[in-house]
Amino acid sequence: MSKPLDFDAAEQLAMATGDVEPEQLDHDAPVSLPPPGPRYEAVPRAASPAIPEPEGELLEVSVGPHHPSTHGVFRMNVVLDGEKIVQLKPVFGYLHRNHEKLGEQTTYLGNMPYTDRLDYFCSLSNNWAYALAVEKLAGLKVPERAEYIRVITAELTRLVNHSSLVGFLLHDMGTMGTPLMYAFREREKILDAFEALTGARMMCNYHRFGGCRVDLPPGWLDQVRTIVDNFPRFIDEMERLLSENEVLIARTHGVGVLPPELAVNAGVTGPSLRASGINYDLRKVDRYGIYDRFQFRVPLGEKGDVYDRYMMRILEMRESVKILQQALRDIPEGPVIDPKVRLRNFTPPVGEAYGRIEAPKGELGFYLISDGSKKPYRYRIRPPSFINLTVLEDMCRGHTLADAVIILGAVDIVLGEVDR
Amino acid sequence: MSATFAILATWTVLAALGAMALRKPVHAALSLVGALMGVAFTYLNLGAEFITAVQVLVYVGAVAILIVFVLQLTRGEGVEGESLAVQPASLGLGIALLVTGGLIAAVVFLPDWRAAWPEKGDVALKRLGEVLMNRYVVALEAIGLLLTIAMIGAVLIALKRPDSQPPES
Amino acid sequence: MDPGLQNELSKRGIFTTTWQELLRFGYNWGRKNSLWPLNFGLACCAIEMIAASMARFDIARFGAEVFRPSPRQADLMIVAGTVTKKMAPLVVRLYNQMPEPKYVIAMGACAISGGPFKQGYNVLKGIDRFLPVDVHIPGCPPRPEALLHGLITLQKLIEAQEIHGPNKPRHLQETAPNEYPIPRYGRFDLDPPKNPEVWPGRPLPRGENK
Amino acid sequence: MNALDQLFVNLKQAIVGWFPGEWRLGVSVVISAAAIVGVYAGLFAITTWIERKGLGRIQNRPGPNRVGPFGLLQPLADGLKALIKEDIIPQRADRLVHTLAPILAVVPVILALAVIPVGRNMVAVDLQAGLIFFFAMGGVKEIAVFMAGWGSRNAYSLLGSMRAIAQMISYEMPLVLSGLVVAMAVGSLSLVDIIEAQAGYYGGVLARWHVFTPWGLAGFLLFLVAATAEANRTPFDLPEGESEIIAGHMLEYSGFKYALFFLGEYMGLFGMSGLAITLFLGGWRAPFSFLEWIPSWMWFFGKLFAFIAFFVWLRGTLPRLRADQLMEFAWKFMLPMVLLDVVALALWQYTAHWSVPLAGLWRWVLSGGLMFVAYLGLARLISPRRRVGPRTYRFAE
Repeated sequence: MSKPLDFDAAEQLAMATGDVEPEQLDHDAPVSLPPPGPRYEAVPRAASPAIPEPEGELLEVSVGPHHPSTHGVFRMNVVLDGEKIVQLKPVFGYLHRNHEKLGEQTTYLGNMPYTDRLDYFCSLSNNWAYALAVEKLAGLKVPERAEYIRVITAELTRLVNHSSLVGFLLHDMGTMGTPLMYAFREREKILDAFEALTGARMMCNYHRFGGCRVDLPPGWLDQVRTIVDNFPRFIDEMERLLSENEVLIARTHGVGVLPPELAVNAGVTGPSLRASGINYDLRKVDRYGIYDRFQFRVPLGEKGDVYDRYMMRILEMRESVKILQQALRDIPEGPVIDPKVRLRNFTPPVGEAYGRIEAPKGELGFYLISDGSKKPYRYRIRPPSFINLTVLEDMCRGHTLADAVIILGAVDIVLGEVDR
Repeated sequence: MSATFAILATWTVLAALGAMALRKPVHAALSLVGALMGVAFTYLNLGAEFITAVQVLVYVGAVAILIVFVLQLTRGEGVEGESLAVQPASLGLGIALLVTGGLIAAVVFLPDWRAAWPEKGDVALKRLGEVLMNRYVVALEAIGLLLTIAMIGAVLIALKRPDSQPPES
Repeated sequence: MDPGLQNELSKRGIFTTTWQELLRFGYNWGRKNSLWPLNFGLACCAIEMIAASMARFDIARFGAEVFRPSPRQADLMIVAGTVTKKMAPLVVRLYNQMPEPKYVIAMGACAISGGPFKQGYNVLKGIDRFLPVDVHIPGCPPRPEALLHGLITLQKLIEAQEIHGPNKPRHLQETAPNEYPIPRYGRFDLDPPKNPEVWPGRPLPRGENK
Repeated sequence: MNALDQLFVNLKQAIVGWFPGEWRLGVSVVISAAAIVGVYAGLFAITTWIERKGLGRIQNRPGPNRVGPFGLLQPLADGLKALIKEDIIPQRADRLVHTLAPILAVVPVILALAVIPVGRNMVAVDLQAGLIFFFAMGGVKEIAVFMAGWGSRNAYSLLGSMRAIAQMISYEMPLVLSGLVVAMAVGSLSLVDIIEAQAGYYGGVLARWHVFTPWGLAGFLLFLVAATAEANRTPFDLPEGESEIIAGHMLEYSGFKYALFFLGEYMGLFGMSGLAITLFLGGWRAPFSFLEWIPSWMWFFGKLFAFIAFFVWLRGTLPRLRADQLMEFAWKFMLPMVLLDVVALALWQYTAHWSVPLAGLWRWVLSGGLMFVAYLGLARLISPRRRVGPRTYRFAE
């Protein structure tokens, strides 16, 4: 897909943008089917089931956009029967920042800082996904050392995201912020490393097409090694505090069950999908970057409830630590960026590309169409938060409002990515 | 009759009137709470601490809350804004006069109603317990049984029948 | 007391004060040391706001860790993040729901001016078009230290406020409004696009003045 | 020693003595009332400071430290601010009910605090039915919560107040019953008598507190759980569950009215702690005979601070339960346990005059064993972990 095809740019563009007449397409051409694997019956989703006859009076509550546990500006219009949810309608767009439209007005390099602000917990993962898409588009090679740096930064980002998520989830359950404080203690350590590397705590803007912006500062690897070596102790601490906690178990077991069929049909990805027991991790499926060089396992849940989603995060953090240790051991010397890449006036050839990575929240993809100019003709993001959120009503129906809050918390959304 | 009693009596009567006359059901219920509290403090004024505490615990803590709950669960339709007074006013007045007259008659024609005025602080709690547990134990148990049956009945009425459940979608 | 005499006395080590001065001190001291923020985050900056309340930066030292989720109990609105045109009326409404005295901190480039998303059709170009902002904190996002600095700046502002005379703060002036009109969703933009009382509309360098 | 112990009693008598005879009763009442309001309001200020500092300790941070030494003046600043704040009554709210609610949330709690003895001869009112009076005042608080929720005309307020009332009614049952277990053992409802019944020492050293008996220990633990729920503390703080229903019935209150609710809440906490101390921990009595030289009121307030620290610790560590789990716990675990505690007490009293060898041990086995077995059985029934079993996770290579 990334290679320019052999018909001319205008026709290709027309096809890609859907401006082509339907009869021009060849319907008889053989279609390449995806390789056989586990198949799931398509389950028709009842769009809005009729509200059952209530026992008492229905109460309509608007949760958000300003509410302590909607993780930003997100609204759920909830219809309650007593405390039970009979209907839940999400309302988006309170943080719609015209990301994709701005992306089409800006140069390829100029878009990189915008991707930081997409999922503002994981700016480095977003950078990588975007860089991957552009590299596919332009056919660029990434030096060995840069690949290692990318893996290290992405896995550190995963640690930041997952530990903060566990903290926020427990905060939604009402722990007065103690686990959140512990998570942010670790986050600060990792952010210090990011700051030393990129100059910014949150909005790193570090990856470039064909490599990374600058080489590692002296002593950085040792700093990261210390963080990574101490991280399992933090996970143990969290687990001792939480995993066996009676109240946590009572609150999360059997709450917000996501059946695997529904998860697949709705396009859910990331830890939420794996909590439902489906083995799908882009690091294993695509083996993008250099992930095929590392030994790590993909944890899978059995019930698909909130507790499994919580445990997925904990277990994935342990696997990330393993990847980090291997990467920190093997990282070679060398250049960090392809010297032939001209970032300033970057002009990819005509074509289209879809680059995707396993972001902490799921499959994060960038779809780019180039018309040969300095700006992308079409710039589209596949946001994992948004797509994982589509099953919210199915998970919440029948539970109480208090459950909806933690189900939403365990989906792990960031509104910058949902609304874009 | 002391000044305290006068204040308490006025308070109780006014609150009771409010319970009847106020338009909003919740206001009426809260006014009833006020009347019950007034009665409770009258007991306290008479030195009957235990009866005071039980009056508050049972009537304010339980009965009033129950009324409030019922009002909340059946909120709306047709109750809001209507007076709770008995509709043919003459009937209500008649009942009220009958009850008041009966009470006055009972008090006045009691052989030694002056002697029945309780002395302050004379209500020994132990004595109350002994009387309840010896002389009136059968009556007490009977009331307990009755209340239990009533509660079971209420639970049975409130219990959702399996066939009336809405079909799972 | 005559300010000249007061000054003269203080030079000799005699400090004088008046009841009014004491009242002013107490009034401002209570307000400044108990700034409870509204638990309210809009976008990226909210994460740094949370980070400021976490262990390393600990906004609690200034008595400001009581993040109240209800606007009725909050004193300080930290507008942390991009205000979109869909969200702006709600931000103004939340401000209106807060009881006086109330303060606004605009945290981050987006809340000040729209920041990197300024060209977007759905992004409000600064919350000070609708609300009287006390402290602006630049940055994208500002570091938690910057937020703490902003908080201290606000405390200093409060400390210096008079409670009598013409320089009274807004909430003590009888004519000043404590509620601002909530914009509606218009056909192309918010209606009105700005509140002339807080945004007088100075001409901007490039002639853009919307 | 005795002078220090009776310092406040003598002080009050001296002040009362200055007044002419017919005034004395009135002055005495005023002094007692002022002392209760003053002391507990001061304690409220210190408690908010302890809470904020304690949470800070748990969470690796300093907590308030800018105003006064160690941030001690922080409650003063908060109080000043609350006084200054504008008082908002929502347009659609019921003005009268909305305004009365915070007052009604505080007054009964203060009345309830009046019956708790804080030292030797230091009790404002020694009611014959003090225990029942305390619980009755707790019942009035429910009305205040309802008035706050209903008067604010807000869906969240109403939800919060309904939750709060349901929770308080459910936990009042075990609370009252575990209190009555003590009343049964002592044979009096007066709190002064209950403390009197805990006089003396086992072997001349260990105090004869109720908590050192099997039924008393069980009763104390049950009372503690029910009191936590009644005082709306974590893990039972659903009525104001911030992440779900924002601030519950207090949602629409600003400024001083909100501060009053807060005051009521904390005073309720003191009341519950004070009652637990009185019923099970010997009130103002020393735990060991050799510590008797410490004044009695110091013992009471020392124990009270220990309770406050315990509640802060709970708040810093536990998540909150869900409403239906809360109810389930109240009705399926607490209530049967409390009823069994009555039986355990009966066994203990019935065997009081046994003359078998090792009678003390056998009494413990009989009475304590009953509670322990019941605990094991009921806990198995109610525990979520036992119900679902352990989880195993697969790993894909």
